[in-house]
Amino acid sequence: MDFEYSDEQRMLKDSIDRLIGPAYDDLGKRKATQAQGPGFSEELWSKYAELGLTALPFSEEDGGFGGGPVETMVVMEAIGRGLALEPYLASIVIAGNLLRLGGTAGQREACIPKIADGSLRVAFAHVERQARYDLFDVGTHAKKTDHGYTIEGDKSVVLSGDSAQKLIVSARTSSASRRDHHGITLFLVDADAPGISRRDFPTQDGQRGAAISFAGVDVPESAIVGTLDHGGELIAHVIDIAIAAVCSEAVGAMTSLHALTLDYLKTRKQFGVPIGSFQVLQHKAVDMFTALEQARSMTYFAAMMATSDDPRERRRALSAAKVQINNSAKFVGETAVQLHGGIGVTMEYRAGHYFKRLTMIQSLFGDTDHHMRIVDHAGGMLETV
Amino acid sequence: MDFEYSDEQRMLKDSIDRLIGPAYDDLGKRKATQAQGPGFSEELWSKYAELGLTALPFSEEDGGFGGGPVETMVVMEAIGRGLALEPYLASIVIAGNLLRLGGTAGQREACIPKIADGSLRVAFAHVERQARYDLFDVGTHAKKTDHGYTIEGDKSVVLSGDSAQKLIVSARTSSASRRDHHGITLFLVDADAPGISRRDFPTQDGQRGAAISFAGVDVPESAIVGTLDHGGELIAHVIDIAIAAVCSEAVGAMTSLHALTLDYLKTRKQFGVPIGSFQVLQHKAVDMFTALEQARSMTYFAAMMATSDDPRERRRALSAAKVQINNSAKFVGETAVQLHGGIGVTMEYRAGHYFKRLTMIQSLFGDTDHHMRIVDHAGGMLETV
Amino acid sequence: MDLRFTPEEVAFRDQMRTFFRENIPADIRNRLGSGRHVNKEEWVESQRIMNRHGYAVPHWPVEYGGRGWSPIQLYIYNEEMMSENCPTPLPFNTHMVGPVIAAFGTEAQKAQYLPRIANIDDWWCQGFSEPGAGSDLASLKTKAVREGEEWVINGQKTWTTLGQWADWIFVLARTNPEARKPQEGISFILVDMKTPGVTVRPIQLIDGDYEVNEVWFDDVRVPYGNLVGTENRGWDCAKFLLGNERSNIARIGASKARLRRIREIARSVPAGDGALWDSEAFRHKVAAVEIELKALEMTQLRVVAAERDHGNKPNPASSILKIKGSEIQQATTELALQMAGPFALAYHDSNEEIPEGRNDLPDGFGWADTAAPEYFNYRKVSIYGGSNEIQRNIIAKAVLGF
Amino acid sequence: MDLRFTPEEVAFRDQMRTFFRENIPADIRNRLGSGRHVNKEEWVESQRIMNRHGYAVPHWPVEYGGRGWSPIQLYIYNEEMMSENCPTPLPFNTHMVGPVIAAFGTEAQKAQYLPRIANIDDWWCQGFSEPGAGSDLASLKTKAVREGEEWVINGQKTWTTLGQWADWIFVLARTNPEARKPQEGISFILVDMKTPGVTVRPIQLIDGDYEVNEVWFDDVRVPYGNLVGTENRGWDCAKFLLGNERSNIARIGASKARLRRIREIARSVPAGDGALWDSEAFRHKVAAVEIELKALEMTQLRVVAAERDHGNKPNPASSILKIKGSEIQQATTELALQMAGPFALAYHDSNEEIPEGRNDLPDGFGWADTAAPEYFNYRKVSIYGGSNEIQRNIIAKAVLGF
Repeated sequence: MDFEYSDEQRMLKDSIDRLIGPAYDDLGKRKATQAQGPGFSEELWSKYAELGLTALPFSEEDGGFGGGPVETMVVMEAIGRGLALEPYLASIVIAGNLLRLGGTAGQREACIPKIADGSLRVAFAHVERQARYDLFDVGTHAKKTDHGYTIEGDKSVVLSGDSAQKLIVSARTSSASRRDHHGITLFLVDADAPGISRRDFPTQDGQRGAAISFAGVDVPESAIVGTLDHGGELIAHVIDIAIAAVCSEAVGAMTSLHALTLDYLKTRKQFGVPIGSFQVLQHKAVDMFTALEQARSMTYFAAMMATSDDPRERRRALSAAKVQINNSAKFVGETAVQLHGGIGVTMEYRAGHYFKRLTMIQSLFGDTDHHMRIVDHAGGMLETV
Repeated sequence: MDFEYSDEQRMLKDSIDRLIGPAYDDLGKRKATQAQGPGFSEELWSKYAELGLTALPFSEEDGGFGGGPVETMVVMEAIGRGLALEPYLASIVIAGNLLRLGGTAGQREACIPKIADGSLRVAFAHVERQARYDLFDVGTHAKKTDHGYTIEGDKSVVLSGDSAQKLIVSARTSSASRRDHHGITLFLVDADAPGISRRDFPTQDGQRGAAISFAGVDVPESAIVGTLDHGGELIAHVIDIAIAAVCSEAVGAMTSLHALTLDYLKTRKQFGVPIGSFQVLQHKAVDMFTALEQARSMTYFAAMMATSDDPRERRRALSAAKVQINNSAKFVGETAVQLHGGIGVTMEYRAGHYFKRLTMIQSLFGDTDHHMRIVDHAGGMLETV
Repeated sequence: MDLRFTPEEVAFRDQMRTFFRENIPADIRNRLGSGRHVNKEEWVESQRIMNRHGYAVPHWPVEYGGRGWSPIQLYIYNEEMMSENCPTPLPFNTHMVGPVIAAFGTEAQKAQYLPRIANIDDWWCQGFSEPGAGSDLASLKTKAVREGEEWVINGQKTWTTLGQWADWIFVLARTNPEARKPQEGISFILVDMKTPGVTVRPIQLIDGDYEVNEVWFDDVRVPYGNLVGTENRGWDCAKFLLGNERSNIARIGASKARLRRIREIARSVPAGDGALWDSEAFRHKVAAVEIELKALEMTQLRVVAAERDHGNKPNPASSILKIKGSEIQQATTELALQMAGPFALAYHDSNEEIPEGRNDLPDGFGWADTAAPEYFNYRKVSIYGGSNEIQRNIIAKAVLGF
Repeated sequence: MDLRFTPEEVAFRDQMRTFFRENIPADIRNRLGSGRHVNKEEWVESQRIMNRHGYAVPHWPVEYGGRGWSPIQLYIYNEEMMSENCPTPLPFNTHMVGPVIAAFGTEAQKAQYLPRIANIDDWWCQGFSEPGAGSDLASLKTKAVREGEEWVINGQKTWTTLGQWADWIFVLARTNPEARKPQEGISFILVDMKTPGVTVRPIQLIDGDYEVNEVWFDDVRVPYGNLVGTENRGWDCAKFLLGNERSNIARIGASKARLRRIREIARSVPAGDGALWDSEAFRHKVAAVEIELKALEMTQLRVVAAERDHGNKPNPASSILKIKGSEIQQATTELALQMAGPFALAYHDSNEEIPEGRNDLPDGFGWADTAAPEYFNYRKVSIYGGSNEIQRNIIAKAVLGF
């Protein structure tokens, strides 16, 4: 057992910290970046690529770096700390891992070099209006045609789906029931293919998303990612990897938010003394620290389990991690705002931005009730690794 | 709307406070009282009778005082504050109201004067091993005979059932299902009737109870309390009255425990200052106060609704009250012990005794989950009075 | 002890409920009920309707438009108004500057200001808080110096709610820097926002909306007669005004309205085979908040009854209304946020007009739009008016005797 | 970074598990697992079995019987021991006085005491806390005055755990009342409980059992050579000893064992048509505690790994083990209490022998007997060894830099 980074991991961390750390220190510039182009810095994104971050999860044969969950953790923590706007989660962690695990040789050859050099971004068009957190609730369907498939359906809240050039879309190819985990297939399509329409929107945490409609979108057989009808397993695996990633992002955000709060408590004066001299506020800061460290521990567990070969064990572990992260993120976010007082609820100070991102992470890929149910059905946590 | 006691109620309160208030101030004497005879002070019980408390709920025609839930509240609060051991809840509130609401003229004539003068105590033998909190889960059955009924079954945790001279026992007289709310009948029997055996035990909070077996106990038709097969409604009504009563007892106990804790915080010194000078402990005391006042408010609501003619409204209100009381009692009890430190977990100081009683009240007549379910099934609290 | 409303009180409740339902336009109430903010015109419209019927300032002295209602009637009036999702009469007008002028002002001031305040002909805002002062009001630095028949005001206020819409501001300013105690030497002065030297900068809050402002005073000159009450005794006005804030601080009616909406919507939010409302876990969370709210409502009634019976000697239980009320308000926004689930993510500026066909919105759940902004915005309720930590300090001292 | 146990560590875990299962008598483990207390003889028997196999004091220096295990091995050993419901070797012997003598004692003291301590030939107890001192250890008043070759001790100790069974007590006593700081002038002295003038009074706790004691010293004379370490530097021994308490403070294995038992029993607790375990609300509460426990286990492993890699520079996360560990332990007892429901009410003295046929017990649920006493008793875990409030003060200062 070893909780320390390897030398390579530490070097990775240092260079990421140098890149992402200060990029969004200036909230005014961050706001300007949000308002233009794709809502993030394309310049910064190309630096991600220079550093190799966009190639991180892919195998070395495909031109990647063979990075695993720990390397993803390093990147996502930095993104969390830095309030970064780049679509690393959507394009690299989710779409990247879908392609890594399910992409055909042709798809990998066509996409990965471009993803790696930063010129191609892919989004995962999956969640639907009725699905809530059910990964297998897919009403969009793909009908077999002579040339391939025709996709029909509506996708809601596609993360970074506004500016991605390609989409991986989930559609039902068989099974009578809309919620069957069997019978789902993933397809790789150009985002500007005929029949696709997108409505963009900013997200509550300052990123971007889209609702995407597929109206008679024709794709060839070769567009299939993974195996026909077996997209469910692939989705589940990649969402587990994504959960580990947002756990890391949350830990990064909580780390910075806690530090910010400590700093505020120690410098802000009221009634003639630093407000951090009040025992009640100190204890709140301690409880934030406890919540943060518990979340950090569970994020290690998530990273460890995200590569598990046993899907049931993996699912239960990642669900448990998400529950812990949600609880910690809620407590740390709300308490930080409370301890800051008025300044904490303005957009002119970093605390509120961390709070908003931490809030949105709580519902990403399943809220606490959802994941409690999974842990419960899996028989609890006592006999886990 | 009026939250103040009437002059009569205030006089009642003053005399009860004088009687019960100081009776168990000395924990050593209290322990001695618990260890002998029926586990409470028979001398004090006869003073309850002199004050008219044992006649309180009965109608004036039956020789009682026609007291309602507010009068019961006054008595039970004093019992809660005073850590009193007398079986007022079991004998007067529960058995007394069963007789008041369901007793035949003959039963009332035979029992009420003796209950009123303190010479007769009645217990309600109802809860069974499998029933948990389900009021209508009655497996004990009463078979019709030529002379009346024969009762067969086992009752568990009969409050103050160890020394009561008479028992009111619930038994199934019809219906196929063990959990049907119809088909339950109540019978009044002598506790020493042939076929009855009792095993006494002290309870965790220093009172007494019994497990009682009924093996072929013959009773005449005239032993029926209430209406054949309709005991369920009577039980539900009286348990709602009992819930209001333990809410009041809990408020009494919390009031004293909070005062005790404040006193401790203000006088106990550590690191050279009263521990009450630490802001964290002050705020805990404030949160106790908040929990207590919320409980007090909800106890008024319980008292108001315990006489409601609408059983559904009554049930929902009393369940909601019990949820609030349980939450407050848990918080106030646990926090008081924590703030006291070591002394709080010893039997040599009053705080621990209040804590234990408050803990046991939380499971009396249904725990929080049980009552949440009732409130939920009734459609929540928004449209209540 | 009789814990039910009297028949007269029940009749009064029905009368209020009917009035609000029939007179305040449904589109205003729907907008507020859906967690959106009303704009200035709607707010003014609503208050003028109330004023026309004598319901804008019922708590004022009768000679200035008050109704002489009992505390219980005032409570019922307020709760029904919130429960029906009506914009409350602007508190800076009706609960702050109005009562202060009624109590401390000259007859001329009363005649000049009070009718316009009641009818919201002028929109008022509050100039109390300053940067760096937080809950420590007595440390204020804004100065007003008398020069002849004028005050010359310099300084900065912040957290000025809806100052961007205001015509007038009432300011606490230090008029005697030599006073022995920080609370002394402060005066309560009325300032027309159009006076040269007044600058307003709205601050964007984390819900994306603009609700508070910074206000600068740069050699702002107003007539000496804009002083209310005695010079250097402005603290008396401030204390009087802050004491008035208590009556509807728990906002029980507003929490009821939000819970009602959650109950209604959750039945049609898809989840698994059925609806979110099929989840016992979710329903129990809703019921748990409702139970706390019922207890708080009883607490509020105890306080109101004590006010009726004992006047100025308040029930100690009144001290918990702010803490518990804010916790419950926040809990209701958390439930709405959970209900919205993944669809809370999409952001719509709440100042934007909402299209008629809600299903046209990107996420497909129009009601989900306001879930996150409301949750974000409501973090303020445990901060403003003395944070809940400050409230606990006050209770520890004033009620528990520490 | 590799977060799994190595194959060697897994093998070691299996070895420990097998040892405890096969060597510690099942009746002792069952008794502890059912929430009952073991008696003195059972405790001694269990520790002597461990000692015979070299498992009583593996953390001691090798020359006195230690095993030279890594922090991870020690962690695994402890967790498996608790998870299998074995009585841990008496901490006053093996984690307190033993290590102090090994570190500060003379060679003669080591030879005289250490083997007997490891084999629990003498049962030791701790004489630190005093009435009125609480968490403020440095304010102690018990005095030891040197008279020739003897110490004469006067004073009172309290909260002395299991002092009623003890043969020896190690006492912190003030030996130089003139010292400048309260921590100075204190000495660490060993006292045979049979010495005239020692009086023990057991204190009944709210679980009904006797676990702590008051101990009076009335002109108690012991040899000067019973001093451990340097005269007036007893504070060094105390700090060293209290520093040793951290390793298994979270008691993760014990919480696991209790949760396992709840999962097992709840399936057969009748409720409604089925069993308590059918209630999602109850199951989710259990799972929620298990998730917190899993996080704490990972935290503990981080701390243990850091101890291995960085020795004395502890991971800041170690500071949360006591707070979180005690909260989780208490939560498990709350779940057991809820499970017992109405049947928790009946009281059985836990010192009484429990009849074989559990269904003969008055309430009909033998397992329910211990639910309330355990819940009551476990309130202590957030109080002893520095209350959780004190722990937060320490973290605020030492970790967060306030």
